[in-house]
Amino acid sequence: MNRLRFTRSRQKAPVIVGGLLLFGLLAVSLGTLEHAIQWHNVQTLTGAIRHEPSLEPVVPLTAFVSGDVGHASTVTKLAHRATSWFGHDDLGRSLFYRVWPGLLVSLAIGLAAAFIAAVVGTTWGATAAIFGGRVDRAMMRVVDVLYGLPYILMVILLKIALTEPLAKLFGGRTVGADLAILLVAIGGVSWLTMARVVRGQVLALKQQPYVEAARATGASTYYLLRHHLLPNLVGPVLTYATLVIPQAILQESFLSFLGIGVQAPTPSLGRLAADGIEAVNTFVGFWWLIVFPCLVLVIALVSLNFIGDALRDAFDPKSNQAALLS
Amino acid sequence: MTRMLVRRLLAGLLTIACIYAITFTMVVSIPGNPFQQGQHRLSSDVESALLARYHMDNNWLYFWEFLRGAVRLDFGPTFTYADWTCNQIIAASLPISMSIGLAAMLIALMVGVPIGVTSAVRRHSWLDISATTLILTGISLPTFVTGSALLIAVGVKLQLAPVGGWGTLSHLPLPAITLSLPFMAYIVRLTRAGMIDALSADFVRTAIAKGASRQRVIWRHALPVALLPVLSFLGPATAQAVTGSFVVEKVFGIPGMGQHFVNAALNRDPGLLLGAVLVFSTLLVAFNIVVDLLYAALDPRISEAL
Amino acid sequence: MVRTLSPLITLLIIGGICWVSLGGQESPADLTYANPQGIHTLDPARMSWTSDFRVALNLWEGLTTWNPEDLTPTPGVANLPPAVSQDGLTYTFTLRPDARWSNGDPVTSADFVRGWRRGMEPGTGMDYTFFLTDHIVGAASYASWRREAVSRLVPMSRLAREWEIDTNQRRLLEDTFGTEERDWPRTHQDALQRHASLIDERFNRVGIAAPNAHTLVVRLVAPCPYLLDLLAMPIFLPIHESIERLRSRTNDLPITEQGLVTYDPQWTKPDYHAHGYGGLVTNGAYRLAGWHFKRRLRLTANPYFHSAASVQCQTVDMVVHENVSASIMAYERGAIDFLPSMSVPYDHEIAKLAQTGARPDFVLTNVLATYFLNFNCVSETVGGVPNPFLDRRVRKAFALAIDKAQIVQRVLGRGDRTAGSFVPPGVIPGYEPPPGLGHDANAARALLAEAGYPNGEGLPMIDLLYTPNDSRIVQALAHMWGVTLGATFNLRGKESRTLADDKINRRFMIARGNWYADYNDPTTFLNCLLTGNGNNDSGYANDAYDTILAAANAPRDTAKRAALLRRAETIIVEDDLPILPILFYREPIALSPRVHGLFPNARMWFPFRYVTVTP
Amino acid sequence: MTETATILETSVLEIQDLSVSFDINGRRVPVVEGVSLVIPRGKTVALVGESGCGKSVTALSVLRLLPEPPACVDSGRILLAASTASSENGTVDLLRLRDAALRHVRGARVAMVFQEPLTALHPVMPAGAQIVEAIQLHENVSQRDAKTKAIALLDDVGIDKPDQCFSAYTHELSGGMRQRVMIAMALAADPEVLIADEPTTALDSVVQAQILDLLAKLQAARGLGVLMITHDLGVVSRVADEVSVMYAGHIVEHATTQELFANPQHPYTVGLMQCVPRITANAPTRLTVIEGSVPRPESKPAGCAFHPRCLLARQRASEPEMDTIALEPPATTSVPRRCAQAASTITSSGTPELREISTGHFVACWETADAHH
Repeated sequence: MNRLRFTRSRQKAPVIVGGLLLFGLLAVSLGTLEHAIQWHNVQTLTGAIRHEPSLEPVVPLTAFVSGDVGHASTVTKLAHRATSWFGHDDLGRSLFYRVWPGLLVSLAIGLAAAFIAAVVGTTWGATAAIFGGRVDRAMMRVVDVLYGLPYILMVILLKIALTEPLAKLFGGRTVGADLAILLVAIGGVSWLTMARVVRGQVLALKQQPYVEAARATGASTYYLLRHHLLPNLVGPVLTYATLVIPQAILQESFLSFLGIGVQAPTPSLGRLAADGIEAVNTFVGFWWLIVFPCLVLVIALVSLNFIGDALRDAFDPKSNQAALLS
Repeated sequence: MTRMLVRRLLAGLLTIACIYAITFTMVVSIPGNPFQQGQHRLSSDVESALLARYHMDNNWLYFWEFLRGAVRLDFGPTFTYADWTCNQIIAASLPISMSIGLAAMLIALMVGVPIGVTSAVRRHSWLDISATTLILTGISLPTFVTGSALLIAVGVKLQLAPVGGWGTLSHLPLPAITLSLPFMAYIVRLTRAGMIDALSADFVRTAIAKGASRQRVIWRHALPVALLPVLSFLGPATAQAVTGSFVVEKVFGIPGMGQHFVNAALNRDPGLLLGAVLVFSTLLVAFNIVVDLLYAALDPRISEAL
Repeated sequence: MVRTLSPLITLLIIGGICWVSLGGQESPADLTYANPQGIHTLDPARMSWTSDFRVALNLWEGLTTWNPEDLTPTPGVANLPPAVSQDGLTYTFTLRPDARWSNGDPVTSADFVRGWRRGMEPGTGMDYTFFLTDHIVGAASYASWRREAVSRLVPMSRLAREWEIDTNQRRLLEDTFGTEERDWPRTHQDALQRHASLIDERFNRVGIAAPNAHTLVVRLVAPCPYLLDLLAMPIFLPIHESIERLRSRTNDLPITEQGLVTYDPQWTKPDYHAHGYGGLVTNGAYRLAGWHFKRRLRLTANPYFHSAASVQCQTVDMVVHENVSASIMAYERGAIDFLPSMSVPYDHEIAKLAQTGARPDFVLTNVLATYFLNFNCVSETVGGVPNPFLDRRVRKAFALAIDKAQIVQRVLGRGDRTAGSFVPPGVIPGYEPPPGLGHDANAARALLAEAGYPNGEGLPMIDLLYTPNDSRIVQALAHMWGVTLGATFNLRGKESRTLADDKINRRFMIARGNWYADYNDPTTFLNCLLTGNGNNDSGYANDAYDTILAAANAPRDTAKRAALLRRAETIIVEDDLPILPILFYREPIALSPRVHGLFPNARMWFPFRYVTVTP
Repeated sequence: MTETATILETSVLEIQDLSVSFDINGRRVPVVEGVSLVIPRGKTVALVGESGCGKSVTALSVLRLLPEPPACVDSGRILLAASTASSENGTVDLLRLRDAALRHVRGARVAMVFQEPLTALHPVMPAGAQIVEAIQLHENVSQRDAKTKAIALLDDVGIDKPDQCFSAYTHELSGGMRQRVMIAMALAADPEVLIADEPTTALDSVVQAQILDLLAKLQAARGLGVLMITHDLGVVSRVADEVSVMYAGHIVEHATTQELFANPQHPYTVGLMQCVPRITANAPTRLTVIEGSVPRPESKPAGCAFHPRCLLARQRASEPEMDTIALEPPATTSVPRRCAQAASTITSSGTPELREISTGHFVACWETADAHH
């Protein structure tokens, strides 16, 4: 009896831990967002280069609060203290107030990529599977071909090719265009796996007796889609979409490493990690520049993966089978 | 079997052709041109003469000329490294990437499979959870972070390996380990899932009923079946690994193939770019066929169906 | 099955690794230095990167060369001083008789003519062709005649292939061959023939002559006080005659279908043997012993070099480390003796170590180079938005608004010098640039208000173009401008290639730029801002400025010349501000204490022939 | 069938009071309760029941092949008689053996033949290799000798071209061949007991007959004790010496085959027998079927697990004088006819015990047990 509960709690533990961690990170990000923006706006570059983390703020409160410092609220004072917790970067900016918005930007990129992947991948995969035959073969050949394109090259080429048209679309000059390119580039290559998964799923569903029965009774394709296929696709699509998020976040970090990721001064975890790794050297340990962004990155990604894996386990009855050897 | 091989080869050629066409279209449609190299500028007259010399003044002609060369394994000149031909560059960098990539895949398999098996056998045990968490942490860190960490820890602090560059076997382990991590994580996942499936299969019960030991059941009976999905992952993954990773190469300063995918695009060097892409897609198709063959060899059920 | 296959796979892997490792481990060189990029080219006519120059100038020797300590011109293949005519326009160089190629052939004046002629050839000569065409009589017209010719021959080749030619091309053909299409050469071959027969004849009009094997006569268009300095540049290097074996021909014509004179680009390889080519032959202190793509390049002492006896350092390796951080670590471990570049994001820490004396092997060198911003001075609108920088008051306001000391000390902190002027002060003898504008926030605000943008109201969002390397400076600048002037920015970080593209098409309001001096004279900087100059990214056009610079060429009195140049530069940095100089680079280099005789200098020019390495 | 019958003189395997439960959604659900079986040397005992009644679980428990968790053997003993061949082992309780010792029993002394040979045989290992493995696991013989023996075994089980079959893969064989390979594999190490878990379910009737004949032949030739798990009374009548009928985790009736077919006592047995179509019937009549299905272990009805489906119980319930019948117990027993009573009473009355109603004939039923005494 005991043993059983133990097993089950361990099965659930990653999901709970992952969910809680992610929730916590999000809460901190959103909670500090206001201060982060404020800090970004008033940030004066007066701080010397790269402060180590400390519990005491290295910049005067006046830099943080315009007006009478004496009347600053406790929250403001706490927010001001927090500026030094993660240290400062090469422009004297508080890493604390860059990591948290960075997480939000990264998550937004991940979510958007997952959304693109889910929409495009599901449509593509389901269409191929439903029509079958030649359409299926042609559509899947397209996926094969796209798989055959070196990923990083595609992102770079897409980014170079799309910069001008998209910049025009966004009225010439906004950060929006850059982000949009990034999303199109990352999302544009993330949907392939999704398309394959969905196609496989639909093909399997098509052969289910109840679907065949419904078809035999003359149900329309739309009906089948609405009542049989889509509800059954939610699980796998959700699962893979969850797993696309961490991938997209990592991909953005590689692009940042190449210098073509999110544009400065917008922070993203990948950008911060890439900036941090550039500062790694054998003379002075700027450890905080790499440790804090990576820590948040790892926690966020591990949580997302935990959740994704758990979802997959949950939607895949096979993986719950008992093993003979244990 | 032969029919299958022929069919695969034809499909592969078609895929390569499509990849070539797509890449070509993208390459000629991005702004910038290969003859703007230094700070100073080329006169437009000379530029058009040069474009004409390399058949780049007409996209159609260039498309066919390059393809004609490529079929004869001649990828033509490169403009970023004027003293070299694309062939020389690929010949110089591909073996380096290949050895790192193969070593990485070997490491990924040799470490990933046992971890995957162990965590499947001891599912939901602390061993499983900690292995999963460790692997997840490993892949949650971007490669440039893990690579730099290894470089500093092993190369600088412990002085056990040379710091970057290429030349001797001692240059191999660090980049190979770094490159293997993401693949390893995937292999662990696939092996774990495959083992969980296999361990609950009837034939495993049969093996136990025969009196096979636990180790024998796991490694001889369940694993060969569980590894089949890993095998199909290995095809594209190996192709990817052996054509190099820009990030790993940059971190360790390795003159491999991966950089060309990035640099050739940034330098608008169409010959090198198309050459690199063709090499990649050919390897991809080749490895996929090899995997298909291996699959057929390992799983008689498939060879029947082919 | 698995068991039978796995050894096979393993064998394959091991085989692959061996295959690579066979790529030859050579014995360590006397001196090893690291370069973040590989060599772009070893063709002296094409090169434009300092790292390529460094190798080329160790492999070849020009008429002159530089003293590594003070960069003054010293005798190379030619004896100094040359015979100069009264008007300062004709130079007669006598070559030293003991100058030898690395295969033992004597170096002749014809080798120089060959080298210089290559430098003028369209498609062969690249970035530095203007050194030849700007100074040598007839060179400019020869080069432009050749350029136009290829632009005419290209449409001919298109006609031969029955492709459409556009109006522009038609006009070109009409200009050359007459308006009647039937007067045009019948075939492409015809056209090439007509052109090829003219080439040698036209080249004879260029002011380069080799009356005998040891004499070279150069005629200049205008007096050039810095000619001897210039002649050490790679574009003026001699080329050995064996290169002719690798010249591509169309039938019997010495030119290609496009009218180009091209050589097999492989000629710079030491081990290239097509068409009986013996591999690269050079005349410098070193010869090229091996070149592994992006891995290493080995130089060994040239036994035929005239001063071979004095060369101590017999082998030099240049290893490629794309990752500068990794090369610094390798230096720390002793695998590398010399790092000419240490540009890393933590270079201020290195600078600090150098300044405090904690690391005497880290040397800070003032480089003859300026980092600046280009203001777009020509486009009415940028991306559909009116360009405020057409108004020089706005440019000046932006210049006054920033505190360069902050940037240099706080943001970069690697000990660069703030730049008031375009030309770095104190490096070029006899020239002191104007001080330029300082930091005056109030004046800046007043000027901006005067220009119609009080407190930045009405300023559009400013399009700022930079490369990822500049992101720190650019973010700090944007911040300062935001605070002082109320300007808002759209920071567009671009990889350098698209950045160049955007600059050419003037898709920017402010764009980063930098300039490394080519020779020791202010004109190397100031010429960039001449109307229509290829490096004039801001599109600045000012007749007064052009006139002053032209006038500055005439006087032989250096003081008078300096005054004129200073007047011109004052226009740039105090009145018109087409560019905003930010800082003069100071670069740290790392030089192992084992190495002697390598002198950090403003041109990053390192001749290895003077180096001794204590083991 | 009492606890003292552990002499194992005539029997080779005894299952005593075996209880197995499963963890289902955190609840421990008994699947097999107090099952006892004796397999006499050289005899075939059939265990009959519908799907899900626990007979496979019983069979798998013998060699401890149940996945633990979720399965858990709560109590009982599985005694294996001292080996006739080697006298060094005395009687062993398989449930208390360590893994290593158990391995020497599995395959070597007790072998199993499974239901679905397609999935039970290894998919990517040739048939011969699987048999060779089974031989080499227990006998120290060379690869070549093992191969010779394997081919001989394949020949024994009636495969036409044993050489070809040796190198064939599972999917290349027909259903009957697969089952023959399976049997050959089970016999590879000369076991004393063969547990055949529905060996013929997946086969068509001709092949089924062949396999059953083969099993019977082999059993006779080798003196095997066979535990035959099946749901098919036809199979039982064909091969079994004794039969145990199982329902919802309990043995509800046990008798010799003859006795059982001649005189089925438990209403469930009766029901099972009526389900078998008889070709002799002149006119096609409706088969009598047992309504409903085996209760899921987690929702087993209280009392006699069979009562909701029991015709007898239903008949009684429909009789108006039900109460009186219930209140007139036969002389020899004081047990009331609870299954005919109201549900509330049933739940409190517990499960009926196996009772010997005639020599070697045991029944667990409130009704029939009484009726016979």
